[in-house]
Amino acid sequence: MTATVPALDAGITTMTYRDALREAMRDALRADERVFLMGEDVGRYGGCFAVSKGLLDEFGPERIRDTPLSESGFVGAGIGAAIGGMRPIVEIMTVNFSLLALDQIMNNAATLLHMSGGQCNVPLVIRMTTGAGRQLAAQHSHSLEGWYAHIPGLKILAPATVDDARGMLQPALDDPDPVLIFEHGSLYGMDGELTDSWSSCSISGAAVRRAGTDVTLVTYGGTLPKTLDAAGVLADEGVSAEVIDLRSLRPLDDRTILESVARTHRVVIVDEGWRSGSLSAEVSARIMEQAFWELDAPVTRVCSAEVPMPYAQHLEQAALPQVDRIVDAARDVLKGDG
Amino acid sequence: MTATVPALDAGITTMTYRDALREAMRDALRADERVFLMGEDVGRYGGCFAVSKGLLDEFGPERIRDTPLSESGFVGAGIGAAIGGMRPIVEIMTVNFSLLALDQIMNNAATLLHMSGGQCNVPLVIRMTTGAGRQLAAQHSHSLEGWYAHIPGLKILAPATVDDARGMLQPALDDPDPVLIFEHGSLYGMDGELTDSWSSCSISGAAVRRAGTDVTLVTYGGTLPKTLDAAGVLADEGVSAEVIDLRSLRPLDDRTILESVARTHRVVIVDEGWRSGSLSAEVSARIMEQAFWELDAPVTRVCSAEVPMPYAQHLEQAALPQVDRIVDAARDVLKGDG
Amino acid sequence: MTELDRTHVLELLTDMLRVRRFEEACVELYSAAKIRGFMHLYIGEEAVAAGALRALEPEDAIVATYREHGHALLRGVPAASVMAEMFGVVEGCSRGRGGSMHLFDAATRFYGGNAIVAGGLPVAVGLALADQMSGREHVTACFFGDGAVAEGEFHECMNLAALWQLPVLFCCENNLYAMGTALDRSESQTDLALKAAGYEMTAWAVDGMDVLAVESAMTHAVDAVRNGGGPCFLEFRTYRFRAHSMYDPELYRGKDEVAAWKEHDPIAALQARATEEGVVSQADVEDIERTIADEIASAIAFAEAGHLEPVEDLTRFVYSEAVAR
Amino acid sequence: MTELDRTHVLELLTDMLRVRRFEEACVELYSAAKIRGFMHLYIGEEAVAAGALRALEPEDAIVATYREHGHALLRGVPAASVMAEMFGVVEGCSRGRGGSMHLFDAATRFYGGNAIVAGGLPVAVGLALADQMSGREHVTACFFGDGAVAEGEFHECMNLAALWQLPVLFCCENNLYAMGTALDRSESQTDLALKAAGYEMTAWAVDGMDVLAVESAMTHAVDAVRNGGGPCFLEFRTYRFRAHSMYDPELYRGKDEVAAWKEHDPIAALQARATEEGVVSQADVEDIERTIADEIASAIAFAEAGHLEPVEDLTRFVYSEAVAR
Ligand SMILES: Cc1ncc(C[n+]2csc(CCOP(=O)(O)OP(=O)(O)O)c2C)c(N)n1
Ligand SMILES: Cc1ncc(C[n+]2csc(CCOP(=O)(O)OP(=O)(O)O)c2C)c(N)n1
Ligand SMILES: [Mg+2]
Ligand SMILES: [Mg+2]
Repeated sequence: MTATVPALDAGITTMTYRDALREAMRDALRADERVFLMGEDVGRYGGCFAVSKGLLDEFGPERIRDTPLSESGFVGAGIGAAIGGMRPIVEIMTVNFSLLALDQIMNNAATLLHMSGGQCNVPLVIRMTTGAGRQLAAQHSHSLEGWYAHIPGLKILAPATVDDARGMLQPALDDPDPVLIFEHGSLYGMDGELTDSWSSCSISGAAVRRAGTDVTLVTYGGTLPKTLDAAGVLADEGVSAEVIDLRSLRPLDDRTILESVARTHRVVIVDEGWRSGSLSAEVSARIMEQAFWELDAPVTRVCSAEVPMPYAQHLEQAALPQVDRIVDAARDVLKGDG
Repeated sequence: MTATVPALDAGITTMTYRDALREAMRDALRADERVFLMGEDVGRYGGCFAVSKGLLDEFGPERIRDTPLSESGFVGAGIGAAIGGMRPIVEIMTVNFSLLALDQIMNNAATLLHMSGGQCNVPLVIRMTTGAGRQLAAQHSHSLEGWYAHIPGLKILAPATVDDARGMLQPALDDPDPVLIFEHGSLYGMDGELTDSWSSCSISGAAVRRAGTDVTLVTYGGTLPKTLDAAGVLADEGVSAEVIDLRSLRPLDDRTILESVARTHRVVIVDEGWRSGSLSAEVSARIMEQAFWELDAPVTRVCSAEVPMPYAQHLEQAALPQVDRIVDAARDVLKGDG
Repeated sequence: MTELDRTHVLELLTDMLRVRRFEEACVELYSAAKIRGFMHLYIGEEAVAAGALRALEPEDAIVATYREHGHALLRGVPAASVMAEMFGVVEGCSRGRGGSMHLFDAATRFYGGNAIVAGGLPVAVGLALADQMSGREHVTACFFGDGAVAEGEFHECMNLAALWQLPVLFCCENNLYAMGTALDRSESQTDLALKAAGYEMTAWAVDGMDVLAVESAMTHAVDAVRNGGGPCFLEFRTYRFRAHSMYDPELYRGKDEVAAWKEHDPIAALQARATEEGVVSQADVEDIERTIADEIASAIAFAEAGHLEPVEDLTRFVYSEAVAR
Repeated sequence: MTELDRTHVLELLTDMLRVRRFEEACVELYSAAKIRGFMHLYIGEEAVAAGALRALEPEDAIVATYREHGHALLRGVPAASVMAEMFGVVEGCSRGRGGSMHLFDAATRFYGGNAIVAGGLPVAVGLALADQMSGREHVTACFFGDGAVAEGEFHECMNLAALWQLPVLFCCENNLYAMGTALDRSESQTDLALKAAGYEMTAWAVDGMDVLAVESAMTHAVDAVRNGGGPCFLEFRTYRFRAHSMYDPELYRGKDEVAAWKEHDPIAALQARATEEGVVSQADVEDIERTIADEIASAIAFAEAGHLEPVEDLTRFVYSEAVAR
């Protein structure tokens, strides 16, 4: 179920990740009147990160609905509205504030279908910004998508390209169950090519963003650009690194990972989450379980330091995964035959 | 830093896990007037699981403080009271409701010390019941201690014996930083020996609960009894299984695990959490990173099925780790030389 | 006091007695370990569900708590499938996956069965939002206890409902205790209707032990909400005769207090008044009891004959089956 | 209106001008990328912190939000260490780990600097609980905005404080907007003092643009709280002259509205009245401005000369250093 990598001959337009997200919402709002966007400052303010800018004028305050600061209340309202037949897109300003709505997400959105014996599915989409890197300090820099990927009943997406930012929303809305979309704050301004393939976007598979034969670099979201840069640096050293973008954090696409391991026999996982208990641990454990005998070296991880994110730029950058650390890790697994 | 296993000649008394927890609180309340217990129904009701039963009579409603149903409010109040010089023990009735207080735990308790540049430590102890097995269904059966073990700034304990139930509270209260104690609901009624060693209880290390040479079974909390039973079954088959009780989920005691792996070269991790993204993944990833070349077979995991816990007894039991599944997993890793 | 109508009284008595006898049977079945987990009895509070649900239309929605046996039965969920649910068999209204705390029936828009205190309120607000945005004149009735009022979610939902003028009816079952915590140890403002009015919504308190008072208050409120008057809040003052759950030693209240409230048993009260006014006879009640006894007996038989869901189906309904996993 | 006292006026003017000029300097430093991250300006709201903090004693505690430069400065945190903090150097009041949103100073019991809306309220309630249980007659002043009132934590904390009669003073800085969301699109009840009174605590609204009104209201409230009267709630009606943060295009309000409010600039207002009454001269103000300019200049110089914490120390302060890791 590997998602196809854009065909090179596909028609090309360039836009930012932010604009791609907005266009996706515009299409969905035009196509289905059950769809509406609800969240803090999505309307008159134009969206905390300007993602929904302009939508209020086109769709009005009913469908581009500003909410009070009541994360648990309006996320739960999105759940109820979904059960009531709507197709809500709930925006939580950032993952940091999603903790206030976690009870609703875990105990209602993810649970109602099973608890009701299959009667109450929740066709809800929740979008939120995640990640660090902009000196927003300890309360505004979390990467908790790995936590959400632990919850049965949810599907977790992490668009890392303009195509995925443009394409993932519609299949997420078409899904009968709750889908959470994590947008890394450092990607909004990223310019990228929009290929024709976005419209056939799959939300169930990982993507090989760069083919390689010597080592597999597994990542997702905000660390994809850094990982691709690292692959470039390695290429200059004659090392052929394959880069896998998980895209879907739940379910995880084991097959794409295992096929790559069968090619390279060496793996580095890059994850902006705090190392202990991050998604990278699950990926490592699955490779252990399903490809142990394929490995020529232990799987290693490049994650964030286990510290509340400091404000000072040099400390924050030191805490986050960086190109050089990814390159070093790859070099180590390459000489890691012990 | 392995915690010492009780000496066999130590003076023995028998009590339940529940009584051990209560006696620990009673001692702490008597020894230090800054200590108080706060939570839902800890006083007049006698504690949802009768852990605090009788304490109200001895210490009064100020120090055995019933709170309204306001998890975020009273957990945050515990944080403030700790900064203000008290030594609060906050009881969250169950981990399921702790989601409502997670913002306070993550963004304040775990973060204030670092965010303030070392000025505001939070000497707070939070106790809560965790786990499934009593047919309480999807909203009352979570095992989320692995999530809390992801948070820098917290220490996470999982007492699984009467000694630890009796001994872990005081060192937790003496710790200048927030400590969370997870009590598995199925252990409260467990009778056990209280040895003299409880009073010298360490909260930083794992314990080898049963020595063995063929395979290492790593677990903690509610699955320790099942894992010890599995080791017994294996012994009857001539398999010598070593059982490690993590005791502290953050920080993890890598050394005790690695020393055991060096002896057995085979590992099964038993964790009641949902498999994907559970603590078992982190333990597996660490063994991958630090003991890959020691392994004679891939590390495997026995976890809970990835489903909101069903009410029906046969389905719930099928979802949870069981002795036979642990035994089977051990047998598999033993023939796992591929 | 207006005169009583015979058929009306017989219906109300039947509704309340069905719930009472059903739960009395549940107690025995719990002791016999046929029913497990947490079970919360509504005994003493029957007038609230009986009076309130009569005022709702089939297209209206209901969100309740873990103390919802009565609401489910009176909404029309068959006693057999409720009992089967508590037995954990696949014939149950939630296929045995929910149990006593999670009774669901989408067909009657009965949305549970929610066991996180105040956790159902946001869902109710959302159901009402969907109705409002779709121009449907439905009402969503949300039941919760006095303890829920202290939760942040209560505050957020009251404000959202009032701010957006949503067609939701908040039904607070104030039985004076949240487990062992008395209302005055939980709320600085114990007049809950007054507290609700502070959100700029119509709110008033009703004698929850008087089924007729409940029904008429609810009828007015439902009309107001349905006609676009925005949300409403009703505080039903009632009392739980039994323990909070099957594990509660009841250290927090005196036998005398309980006994005093039992003097106001909603069923006995209505029956007494109706007999006095001569609209209902002892024989009528005996007929009702007999019918109910039969209904419950067959419900138990149905549950006993139920089937356990195959273990292979454990992970069904984690995701919808429409899409391939 | 009572006559103005010269020294008093000079102090108030100095306090407000210190905050105003300090933040004006911050704007330039932000453009120069010396200050990064989120920065929220208090410009226009200075009368609130200036009037309020004067009423507090050194042993009282303060909990503030991410819009707290003024509160920190007026609490006595040196401008130099606040500026150093925003430069991210180790000489900063939070060692450069907190930045603009997380100014801390345990010495003056200034507990931040909290960037989760309403997240500081539970901490304030706990600080007050500790004082109450220890029999200390301290007051905890908790500052937060109008937007925080919609959060569940606000509700839980108001109730806890009133229920337990805690010595906490809730200071709501109502500047009419939560980012781009106007109060009437956030609250069904826009009279926040009235809303607070619903929790059974003394509450009233004050003209937050009049530093003298703020000071006297705060003085009364602090006395009441300190003398065991339980919690108090003050709504300071004020206005933010600048954008919410440095990234806000201000699409949600008109220039005219902002201009109208600037007519009530708290600094200009006090200066005008004081000059009129002849208690303060233009020369006085020039003196003040000169002193402040010097203070800020040396604060910037101090920050510029600051040192980056060694990267090896990245993981310090995750846990206390007393215990071995
Ligand atoms: C958020 C949360 N906290 C605690 C509990 C445990 N609990 C279950 S019922 C209950 C009491 C609720 O009282 P009330 O709302 O008055 O309803 P009642 O049981 O009286 O009908 C508590 C504390 C819970 N289920 N959810
Ligand atoms: C829980 C939470 N939700 C959202 C945000 C993002 N945010 C930061 S400030 C703010 C507006 C707060 O407005 P108000 O409380 O009135 O304070 P003001 O900024 O006006 O001083 C928002 C929505 C946050 N920091 N915390
Ligand atoms: Mg109650
Ligand atoms: Mg504001």
